[in-house]
Order: sequence, then structure tokens, then C-alpha cells
Amino acid sequence: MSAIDLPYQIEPHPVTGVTSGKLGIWLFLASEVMLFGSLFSSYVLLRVGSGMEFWPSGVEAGLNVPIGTFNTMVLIGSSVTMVMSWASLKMNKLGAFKGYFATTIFLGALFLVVKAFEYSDKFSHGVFPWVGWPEAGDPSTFYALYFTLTGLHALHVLLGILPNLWLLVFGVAMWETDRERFTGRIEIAGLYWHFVDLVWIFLFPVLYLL
Amino acid sequence: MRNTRHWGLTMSDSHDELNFWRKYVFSTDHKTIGIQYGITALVFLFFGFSLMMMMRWQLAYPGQAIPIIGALLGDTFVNRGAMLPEFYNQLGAMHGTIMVFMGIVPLAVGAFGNFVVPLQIGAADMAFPRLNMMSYQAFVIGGVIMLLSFLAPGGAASSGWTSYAPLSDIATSGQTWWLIGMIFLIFSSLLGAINFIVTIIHLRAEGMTFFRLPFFVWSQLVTAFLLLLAFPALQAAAVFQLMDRLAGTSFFLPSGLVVGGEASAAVGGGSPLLWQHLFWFLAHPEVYVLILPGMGIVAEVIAINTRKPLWGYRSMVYSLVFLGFMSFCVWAHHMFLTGMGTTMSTFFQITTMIISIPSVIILSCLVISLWGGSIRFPVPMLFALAFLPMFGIGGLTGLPLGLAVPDVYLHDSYYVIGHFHYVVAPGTIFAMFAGIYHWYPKATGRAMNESLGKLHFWLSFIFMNGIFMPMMFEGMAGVSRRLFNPEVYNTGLGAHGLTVISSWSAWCLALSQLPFIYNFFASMRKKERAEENPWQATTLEWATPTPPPHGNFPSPPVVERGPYEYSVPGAASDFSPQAVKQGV
Amino acid sequence: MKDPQYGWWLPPDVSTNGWVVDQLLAIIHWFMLALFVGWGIFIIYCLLRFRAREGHSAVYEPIKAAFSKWLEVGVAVAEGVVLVALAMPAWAAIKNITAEVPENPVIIRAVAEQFKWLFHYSGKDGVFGAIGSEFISTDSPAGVDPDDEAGYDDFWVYGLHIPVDRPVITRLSSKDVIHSFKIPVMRLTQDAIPGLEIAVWYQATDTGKFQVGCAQLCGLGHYEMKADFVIHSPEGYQAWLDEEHAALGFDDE
Amino acid sequence: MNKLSILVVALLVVLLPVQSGGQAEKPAGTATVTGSVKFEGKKPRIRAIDMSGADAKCSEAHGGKRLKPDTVIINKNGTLRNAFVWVKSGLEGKSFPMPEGDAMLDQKGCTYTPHVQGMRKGQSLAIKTSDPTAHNVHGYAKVNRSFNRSQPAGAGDVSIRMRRDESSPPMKIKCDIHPWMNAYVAVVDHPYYAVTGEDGSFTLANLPAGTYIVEVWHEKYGVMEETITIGDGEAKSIEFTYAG
Repeated sequence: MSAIDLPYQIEPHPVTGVTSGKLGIWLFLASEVMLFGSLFSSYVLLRVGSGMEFWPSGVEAGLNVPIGTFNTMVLIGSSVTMVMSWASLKMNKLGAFKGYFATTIFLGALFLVVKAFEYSDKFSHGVFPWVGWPEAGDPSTFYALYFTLTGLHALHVLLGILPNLWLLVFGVAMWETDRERFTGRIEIAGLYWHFVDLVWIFLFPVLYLL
Repeated sequence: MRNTRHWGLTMSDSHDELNFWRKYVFSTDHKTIGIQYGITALVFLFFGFSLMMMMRWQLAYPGQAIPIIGALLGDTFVNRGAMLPEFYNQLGAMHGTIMVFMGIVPLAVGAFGNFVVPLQIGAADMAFPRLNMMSYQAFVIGGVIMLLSFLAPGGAASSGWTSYAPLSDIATSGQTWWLIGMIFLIFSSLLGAINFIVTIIHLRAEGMTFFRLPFFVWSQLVTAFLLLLAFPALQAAAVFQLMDRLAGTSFFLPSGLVVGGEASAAVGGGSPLLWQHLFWFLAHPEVYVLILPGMGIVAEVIAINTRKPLWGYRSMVYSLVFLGFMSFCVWAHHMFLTGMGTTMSTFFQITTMIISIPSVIILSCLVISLWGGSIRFPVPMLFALAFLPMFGIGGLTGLPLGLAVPDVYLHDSYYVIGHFHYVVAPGTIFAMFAGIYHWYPKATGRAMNESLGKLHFWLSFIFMNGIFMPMMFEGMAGVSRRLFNPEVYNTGLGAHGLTVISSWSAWCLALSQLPFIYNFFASMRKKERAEENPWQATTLEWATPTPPPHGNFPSPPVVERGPYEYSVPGAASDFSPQAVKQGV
Repeated sequence: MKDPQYGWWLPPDVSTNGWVVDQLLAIIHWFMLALFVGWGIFIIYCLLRFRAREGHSAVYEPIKAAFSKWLEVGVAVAEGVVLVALAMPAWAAIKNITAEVPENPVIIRAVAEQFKWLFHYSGKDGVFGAIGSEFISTDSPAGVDPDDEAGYDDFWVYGLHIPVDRPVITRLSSKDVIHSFKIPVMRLTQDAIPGLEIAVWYQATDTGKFQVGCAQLCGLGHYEMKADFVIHSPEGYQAWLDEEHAALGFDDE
Repeated sequence: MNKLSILVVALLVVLLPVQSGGQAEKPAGTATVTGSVKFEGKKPRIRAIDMSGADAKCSEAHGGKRLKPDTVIINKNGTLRNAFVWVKSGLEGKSFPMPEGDAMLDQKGCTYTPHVQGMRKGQSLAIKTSDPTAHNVHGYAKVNRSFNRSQPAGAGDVSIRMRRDESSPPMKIKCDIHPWMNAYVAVVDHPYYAVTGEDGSFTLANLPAGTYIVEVWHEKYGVMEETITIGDGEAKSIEFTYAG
């Protein structure tokens, strides 16, 4: 069963100006926006509905703002290296690409490690998704939201790291056969990565600061 | 020597088997995937229908042993062959879930969309063939999880297909299976939606401008956008509910719950209405996901069989797009009775009235299209014509439900069931039948038997109405839905005769499908081939060899005109194909 | 066993507001019928007149562009106008039903649980005892604080009893899942949602014995979640209140 | 007749070796603990239930009269009925013969009979319905697996096997369709338990000699316990007193 040669896999479509893959990832991100949009709307509804006195701010709830800030920096840094790695490919520098791309993956993993430490610190203090906010007499979904939203985000980070690793180790072979297509793939991986980064930039203030 | 030969034979056998797997099971060809979707969805549809037939027995003859089947079920489902209420609730929830998410959507979008869209736009395949395969696989996995949930302790999900919290939060483990199955089905739909949009935008043949797209393709495009943007809300809701059930959070549990006389262990602070908002944000667009592809098929069939262009093609397209957009703004009309404020309910009443306008325009255009035609009545046309009044009843009965005051009386009554079943059962399912009869010759190269088809149509038409028309009256009589035994109420007792009519119609409807099932399989084995273009249609799918080869078009078609150029004055025949055949 | 009042159409209406619902239902259904019959005749006429036959052929553009544009706009406008005209009386009706604050009402709490309605009356003193989910127990299914004196004479029953010709406010709440308070003869449905208290009001115009039901799936016993709905004459209501008070057993102590 | 006697002989043949082989061919001991559960203080006001509004079939079973629930019943002699008394500790590691048959719970007139009972771990609880209306048996078990089965009128027994100890507190069984209906079943690993009746007394007979903690549980007034040392052939008495 031979693969069919479909158009616009490498060259952009004249009207939309993008390849099929890129259009696909943009659509996927649109649906992700709706997913996180629903989650954030739920956050607003639950918070407003809680009557506020049961709702801690991130600091009150004992979230570590400096560590959160550090993690934000880590993710922003990884986005920068992501752009650099793509730019390196555009400039035909495979070595630089590998360096930047590996850094991106490393920073993503670092983010997860820091997150894991934050989680275990919470667990060791008896804070779990099912606890309320004991200081205000309990009924609060703050921690439930904190763990669900950051957990889902961490899952997205992980689902970004894994294909990126594959691209770095195996997928890079395509560079020799089809440079343009490989660059396209990195761009798509980058778009996803920037989106994950962006979600965190919303999550961080909403959960830690507000 | 013998051994070697034997070994060699085995090798080649397994090689053939691999081919079989690649060709029929792990295929990336949109036509194969479409047929896979179609057959799987039809099986699920039949299964969901069987669940309903059991429920109809309990409603017509409450407390009596179910014939034949009753003896086969375990004692957690039946008592001495008579249905138990917990089983009735499982059947109700699973009937809805299976019909909507595993039957109609996969049939309308997965099967017809996959098979027809690339052909109609002149593409070689879907934009992402492997993604297409994954989407089908996710659908099958989700479906299997759903079916297996009947074996979970306490049985399958039993909180209705709407799974309202907190009931679903405290339900038995079948609900967890439901949520996991749902996440797979959502994933499948999302992948499919992305694929359809990219395919339609990028892979149209040369000359196939947007306003030369067949209406069916338009309907699939809008449907794909609805799936893409609406499903994530349910995904979020499913994640929340999974957390509630597995991690002990209380997203949907308010403080101070007392279940069975004992204070709930959950901390509370959540909102039961949050589930409804998230669910209906998906589920209202979902209603249009169910109906739009059906409208698309009906438009195709009507244009071809009236031998004239669709009337108001452009306004139909605009209405379609507007409909898709508006469907995101009406979800809370399912929630008039949750105690929302007057401002909110006024807003949603207005949007509901607004959204009815484009549907009316589309339906009117289809009806007016009959004027001035030369109308043929093959089986697909019969189904398409029946769609018009049936969908009309479904749409019209939505009116009193969309207005808060009558809804106060009719909410959650049998009227609601009658209403949405008129939309999806004699509505969408008739459109699906029209599609099956219409494109069967394309997929198999054989024609289906006309007489059996007509028998199938007339019996189905009579019994569909026999099922759902009494429900309207039952609803008016004040009978609530989802009652294991409506006769507990004096309203239910008074309307019992209607229930019996519905039930017998349902069982007769099942028998009416026998000619179809026989016709479907027997026609495949016919020797004589159907004509290449049996309906003398203009659209591109009829311009390829039958069945279409891998890659669809031997040479890329060039489109020269719109999709419905029938009876063009001065033309040689009464249909002018979109593309003049090239190299076929 | 079968009550002749209930059949294949609307059940009796014994409420002051029910006519609004019935009238609107009638208007809408006549309108629907008219539309349906109109379109139906048009379709059948088309099918007969334009059926494929010898010597008949389709016309490419049977309706001229200008005419079609007019018709298209006409359809849209007509639908819009009719719908808004229908929606307007609906809003007016809502206003009538919910905005008026009734005078001298009877106030009853309806507490929903799997799978029964419990109706909580304030008793002789007309004051409800302190309510809280933490007070719910076998002895106090309505969640009344056993130490609150105002609650001593409160009583709770599994049937809804109201006097005729007097507005009744029912404060709906739920202990566990979402239920829906449905009285067909009052043309009334309202969800009872845990964590919220929602009030509805209605007024009966005739005495009799009817039923309250649950209209929202609430579990395996949902179908059994019914309660008697008794509309008393004013004297009968007072007698019933006295009887319930006597049943509390104050006089024994 | 003939067949029956063969059956009896066959059963004896099967059962006898078990009986003689087991440790407990005779009663495990000869000590006896007796006592009563007294109630002092203000009688609580328990409201009678009018079932007619919810289910006419229930109230018909009581001739349309209101029914006092079994929550707190003070006997004429000032004792408390429906208190569950059992040996909480001191019998660990010993095994005792199982009673034959199932523990029974009947639903009659939309109440459970008995209201409180004990049963043995490993025994089955057979829940019967004698009512012309539908019930559901909802076991709110905390240790055993909880269950929720509906039982329409005329349905066969619902049989639930109790695999674990659950006696402190006992398992609550409730009918959600008739929310006033509840019963308590304690699942114990030995045969030394009793429920106080109309005279408020209890007897734990045939105990082996030893030191035990005896616990009493009442659904409204909670638990109390007493330690007692008893020798072979002795009879001792315990008095528990609940203050209202």
C-alpha cells in the first residue's frame, strides 16, 4: 500500500499560507484553547460561587511564589531556546539546532522536576486534591483546582517532551533526506511548546498570585 | 527440503495476512476507514436500539418478565426475568450515549464524511491519513470500554446520557468507565475534526472554490468546527468528574451533602451546575453535529432527484455557518429550571429564537427546491423527502421547549423525548438511510434492491411516527421522562395506552429493518455491476471509477462549475458534471 | 384505579397561573400546526405536479432571482417576526408568574432526598427552627436544630398539603442530588439543587387530591419519588394542621 | 418419607466428622455474662411517621395509623431496647462453629424487622420483602462492600454475604425509596452478641473463661464498654446506663 502524495505537506497552501501540518496544529491549539478556556471558566465560576471567604489566595494557601516564578522563567527560557533551535535549522546549522533543542527538552524536564518537588512538599504537609482550605473552615475547591489544572498542564508538558525527544534522537535523520519537512516538524513542535508555555503564563498568576 | 518448503509457505501466508491487516484493519485509506466507521457505527446503533427495545417492554408491561432476554440476564439486572430499576437506568444512559456518541456521530461524520468528502472535493485522501486511522481506533477503544462497562460491579453508567452531577459523582463504578470511554471518543472526534477541516481547506481540486462545494461538504466543514470547539468543554468536565470520583475532589459537590442520611465525606465547595454548563456547552452544538450532516445528505439527494439546482444554495451556506456559530450561544436553554435569573433566561430565549431562523431557512430552501423539478422517487429520495416533515416536527416542537414558560410545564417530560427523537431518529437516521442507499453503488459497485428498499422505507416511516408521536401526547399529559414505571403516577396511568402504542411500534420498527439488513448484505454479492453514475449526478465522487481506486482520481480533476448544474438550459444532457472527466 | 381526569392530553389545571401556560401551549401548537400543514400541502403539491414523467422536464431556474431574493428575505423576516411575537407574550407571562410578590402566603419547605419529598411546615408558631445540613438525622430528616425552640412545633410529612385560594411559597432544597419538583396540575416544575434554596409560588383554585413528582433522574428509585398533593378548603387545612400538631404528642407531656 | 430419612442420614454423615473434628464439639465454655441496658434522663421526643403521603401501600399495612420509629424505644422498666451488646475483645484467635442458615431481615409494613441484629462473619444476610410495594436495600457498609439493590413487590430474597467484621458501628441498611426505613446489622467473628429486647436485658452464654471487653452500641446514644474477668462456670452481670 503505497503512500499517496498529498499536496501542501511541505509547500504552503497559496490561500492559507501554511502547510497542512501547520494548519492542523493551529486547529488543535484552537481546541486546546477551548479546553483550557473551559477550565479557567470553571475556575471563575467555582471561585465566585464559593462566596470568596472560603477562597485563599495562592500565598495564603501556601504556594511557593519564588519557586513558581523560577518555573515560569524556566518555561519562558525553553520557549526562547525552542525558537533558537528552529532558527538554527533555517540557517542550516544542525549542530546549533541540536544544542538548543536539547536545552528545550532539558528545561521542560526541569520544570516537571520542580513541579514534582512542589507536589511532594504539599503532600508532606497533608495537602491533597481532596482537602479544602482548613484555615477558613474547609469548603473550597482551591487545591482541587490547583492539582487538576497544574496536573493537566504538566501532562501537556510531558506530551511535548516525548515527541521532542523522538525528534532529537530519531526524527533528526530526516534532516539528511528532507530538510524542509524536518524544519516544518520542528516548527509544529515549537507551536505546541509555545502554547504550553502560554498556558502556564496564565496559570501562574491565577493560581499563585490572585 | 519439505521442511523448508513448508516454512516458505508459512512465510508467504503470514505475508498475505499482514496485507489483509494493512488493507482492512489498519488501513489509512479514507474509503476503507469510512466503511469501517460505517459498519461499526451501524452495529452500535443496532445495539443501542436493542437496549431501547428492552426499556419499551418495561414501560408497556411494567413488572412483567422480559420475553426470552429476561431469562438470560443476571440477577443484578432482572428479578425473575422482570427488569430492575437500576438496570432500566443503565439502559437509558447507555442508549443515549451509544446512539449519540457511538452511533450517529460516527456514522454521519466518521462514515459519510470520510468516504464522501475527499471524493466530492476531488482529493486523493484525507490530509492526515494516519491520523484518520488513529481516530477510528480511538473510537473503537472508547466504544468497547463503554460496552464492557455493563460488566462493572453495579453495571454500566446509570445517570442518564447527560450524567448530571452530583448523581453521577456518587454513582457506581460504571460511571468511571463511561468517563474514560468518553475521553477516547472525544479524542477520536477531535482528531477527525482537525482532519476534515484541513482536508476541506487545503485539498480541494483545482477550480473547487468554496461556493462550488457541495452542500454536504459545507455541512461537514461546519460540523467539524463544532466538534473541534465544543468537545473540549466536555473533556474538561470529564476530567473534573474523574477527579471527583477517583481523587476525592468536590468540583460538583456543594457543601453539606447528606447522602442516605449520612454526611458526605467530601469537603464541598463545588457547584452541581458547573457540570450542566460544561456539558450543555458541548451538547447543544452536538445536536447540530447530529443534524447538519443529515441535512447535507438530504440536500445532495434532493438536488439530484429533482434534476434542478438547490434553491438558495448560498443562503443555505450562510445559514449553516451562522447556525454553527449560534449553537455556542444557546446551551443554557436546557437549564431554565435550575433557578437561573430572568435576565439569563431571557438572553437564552432570544438566542434560541434566533438560532431557529437559519434552520428554518435551510429547511425552507430544501422544500422550495422541489418547485419546478422533475422529481424521481428512488429509495434515497423517499428517505430524503420524509426527512423534511419529520425534521420539521422535530424543529417545531423545539419552539415550546425553547420558551421558558411552556418549558416550565414540558421540561423533562416525554415531550422532550419526542422532540429530540423527531430530530435525530426520523430526522438524521432517515438522512443516514438516504445516504446509505445513495452512495452504496459508489462504495460497492452494486445497486441495492429498490423494492426491498421501498418496503424498508414505508415500514420505517410508519413505525417511527408510531413510536414518537404518542410521546408528544404523553408529555402533554404530564408524564415525566426516565421513569422506570410511569404508572406510579396517575398521569402515567392515564397515558398508558400511548406507551403501549410506542412500544409495539418500536418492536415493529426493529422488524422493519430486516429487509434493509438483508438488502445490504445480499446486494453486495450480486453479480451485475451498478452503473458508474447511476443517479446521473454532477458531483465529483461520481467522476471516479467504481469503487474508487487508492488515490481516488487517476488524474486530478479540474472543476469548472457549481455542484448542482442540472437541467442547464442548452446543455446536452440534464446534468453537467462539475469536472469533465479526464483520463478515466 | 385509573383516574378519568388523566388521559392523553393536558391534566386538569387547578392553579391560578396554569392558564398562562395552557394558553401559550395552545397558541404555539396551533401556529406549529398551521406551519406544518401549510408546508405539507406545498410539498405534496410539488411532488404531484413536478413528478418525473414523460414530457415533463425540470426548469433550471423556476423562481426568478429577484423573486427568490424577496422570498428569502420574506421567509427570514416572517420567521423572525412570528418568533418574536411569540416570545413577547412568553416574557410577559414569566413576569406575571415570578415577579409578583404574593401577600399572606403559606410557606412550606420541600426537602428532596433519594427518593422522597419531605415537606416541612413551621407549625403553630409560624417560625421555622434553625436549619442546617449538620442537623439532619433519623429524628430530624428536615435538618431542624433539635435545640432550637422555634423548631419544637415544626412538623414534617411526606405529603404536600395546601389550602385553596391562598398563595403558597415552597422553598425547595435537596440533601443529595438534583431533583425536580413537578406538579402537573399546577403546571409547575422547578429543579431542587443541593447547596441552593429556590423558592416557587403557586396558588390553587380548587380542592382535591393530586400528586407531586420528581422530574429529574435521581437514581434507581427516581420513579417512586412521588408524594400526595392535597388541596384543602381553608377549614380543612386548619383541621389538618391541628391534627398534625396533635400528633406531635405535646399534650402527652 | 423414605427419601427424607436418607437425606437426613446423608447429612449427618457429612456433618458429624466436621463436628467431632472441630475444636468445638461442646460449647466453648461455661461462663455467662448477663446484664441490662438502662436509660436515665429525659425521654427524647420521637415523632411518629405518617407514611400515607409517600406510599399508601405502606400506611395501609398499619391501618392508616402513624408509626413510631424504632430509633429510641424505652421499655416500661426503664431499659433501652435495640441496644447491641457484644464481646469486643478477648476472643481473638479462637474459632467457633457457624450457625446454620442465613441471617434474616424482613421488610414488612415499610419497616425492617428486626431493627437491630447481629450476624456472623461469613454468613449471608437474606433480605426478604413481604410488602406489596417496591423497596431498595441499600447497605451503607464501611468495611464490607456496600450494596444497593432494588427489590420490587413479590421479588425473591436479596442475599448478601458478609465477609468482614463490621460491628463498631454496625452496618446501616436503608431503603431510599422509604427514607424512614433503616436497620442495623452487626457482623461479628464469634457467637457472643445479643440485642436487648422488651425487658432490656441480654445474656452472653457459654463463654470460655477469660478477660473480655464487652461493648454496647445504640444508634442514637453511641457506645460504652466494660472490662470483665470471668472463670469457668461463673455468672457475672454488667449494667450499662445511658443518660438521655
